[in-house]
Amino acid sequence: MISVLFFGPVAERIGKSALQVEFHHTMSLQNLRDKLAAQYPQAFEIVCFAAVNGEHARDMTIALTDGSEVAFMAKFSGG
Amino acid sequence: MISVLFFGPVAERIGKSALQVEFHHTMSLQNLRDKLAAQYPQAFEIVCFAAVNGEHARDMTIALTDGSEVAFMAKFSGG
Amino acid sequence: MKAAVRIQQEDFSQDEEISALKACSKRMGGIGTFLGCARDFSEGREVEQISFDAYGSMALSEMQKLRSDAIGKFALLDARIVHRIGTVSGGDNIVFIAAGAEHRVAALEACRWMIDELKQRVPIWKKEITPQGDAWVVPHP
Amino acid sequence: MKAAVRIQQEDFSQDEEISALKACSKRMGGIGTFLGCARDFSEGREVEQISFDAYGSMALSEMQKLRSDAIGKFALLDARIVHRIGTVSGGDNIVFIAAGAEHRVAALEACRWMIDELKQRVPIWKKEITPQGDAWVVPHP
Repeated sequence: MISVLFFGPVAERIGKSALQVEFHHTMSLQNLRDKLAAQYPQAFEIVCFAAVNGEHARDMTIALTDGSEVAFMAKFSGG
Repeated sequence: MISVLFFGPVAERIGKSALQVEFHHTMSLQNLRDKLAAQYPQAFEIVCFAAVNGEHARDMTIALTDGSEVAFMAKFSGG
Repeated sequence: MKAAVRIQQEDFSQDEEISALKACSKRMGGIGTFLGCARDFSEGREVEQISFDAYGSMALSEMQKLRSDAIGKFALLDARIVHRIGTVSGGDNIVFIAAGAEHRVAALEACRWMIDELKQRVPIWKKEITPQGDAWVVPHP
Repeated sequence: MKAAVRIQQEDFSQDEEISALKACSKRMGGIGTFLGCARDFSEGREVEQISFDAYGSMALSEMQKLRSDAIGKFALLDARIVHRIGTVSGGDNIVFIAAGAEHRVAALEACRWMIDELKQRVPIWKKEITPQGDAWVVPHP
């Protein structure tokens, strides 16, 4: 399974702060994003960044591994 | 009389922190500086700024008035 | 002594943070700080409170990296970053950044760089609570 | 409340200064500060203490002008400047500058500008007291 986390404005649009997605072999970050964006288009309108296991992920083609923690995040507004 | 003030490194070289100089009609700041520089050449080597009555004086040609307070100062090193 | 990088609900004391920063070295000639506070008015609307959501573990590790990066980039003697979460009111402290260096230029430039980078890198979001309703803040580009 | 611009022998509290600064407005979103400290080492020599001489009345009025100039130039909500005189030891506070604005850029730029200008404009001189003797500091151009 992949744990998907949402925060702030994205969590609000999705209506929850976490989801479990079944892991598929050869699943990339982009595949996961596409799947969720189709399900929650309104939330993904404001997604700007992704993180895998707590690290910024700039390359959307990276392969995910089973048990990964992935976050799709809106533009930060801390500070 | 003109009160002349010295501070920090200038006062140390002159050996005192204040002097009284007799006021002369048409005495400019430059006249006063020249007179004191002749008397205390070593101290005036490091004089960079002058102030009249507590205000920076950039124009050395200004006329002094009796009772003025004049300071001849080294480069500042506060802060 | 408290950690140099923290995310916490409670307020902080600048005197305490600065004395912790100074503890590392007596060669520190300049300390630049930035304190971000909650404004009671934003883009024409009255703001009663600000609440925060954060990806806590990632935010903390990004702040730790940011501190190390700043120490390396500006040859700082030390640096500290504290960010509050939870809910704060107008005038309350939100974020504190301190950079200590031998000379002032490095300290002030590092401080400016750290707050700019923090806003880019650290996964924290603020929501303004106003009499007209709540709204997540959309940062200007 | 203490005056916004002061020259004093005693140390100051940043928490006190910041809360005085914030008292003027809840629209203050950013506060930049600079704290200058006595280094125990300078240009290869150990420094035991630093003592100050000042043209007190002029220094105070120049610092007051500097504060007003900064408030005007950077549209600050408030600013404070405190400079210590007398004799301080390594690690001790010397000067504190704080600039509060609606947004961070103005606050940080004003803070930088004020400390740079203070060094140019304000008649204060420091002498380093070292084991090899005392020496007035000659500022670099």
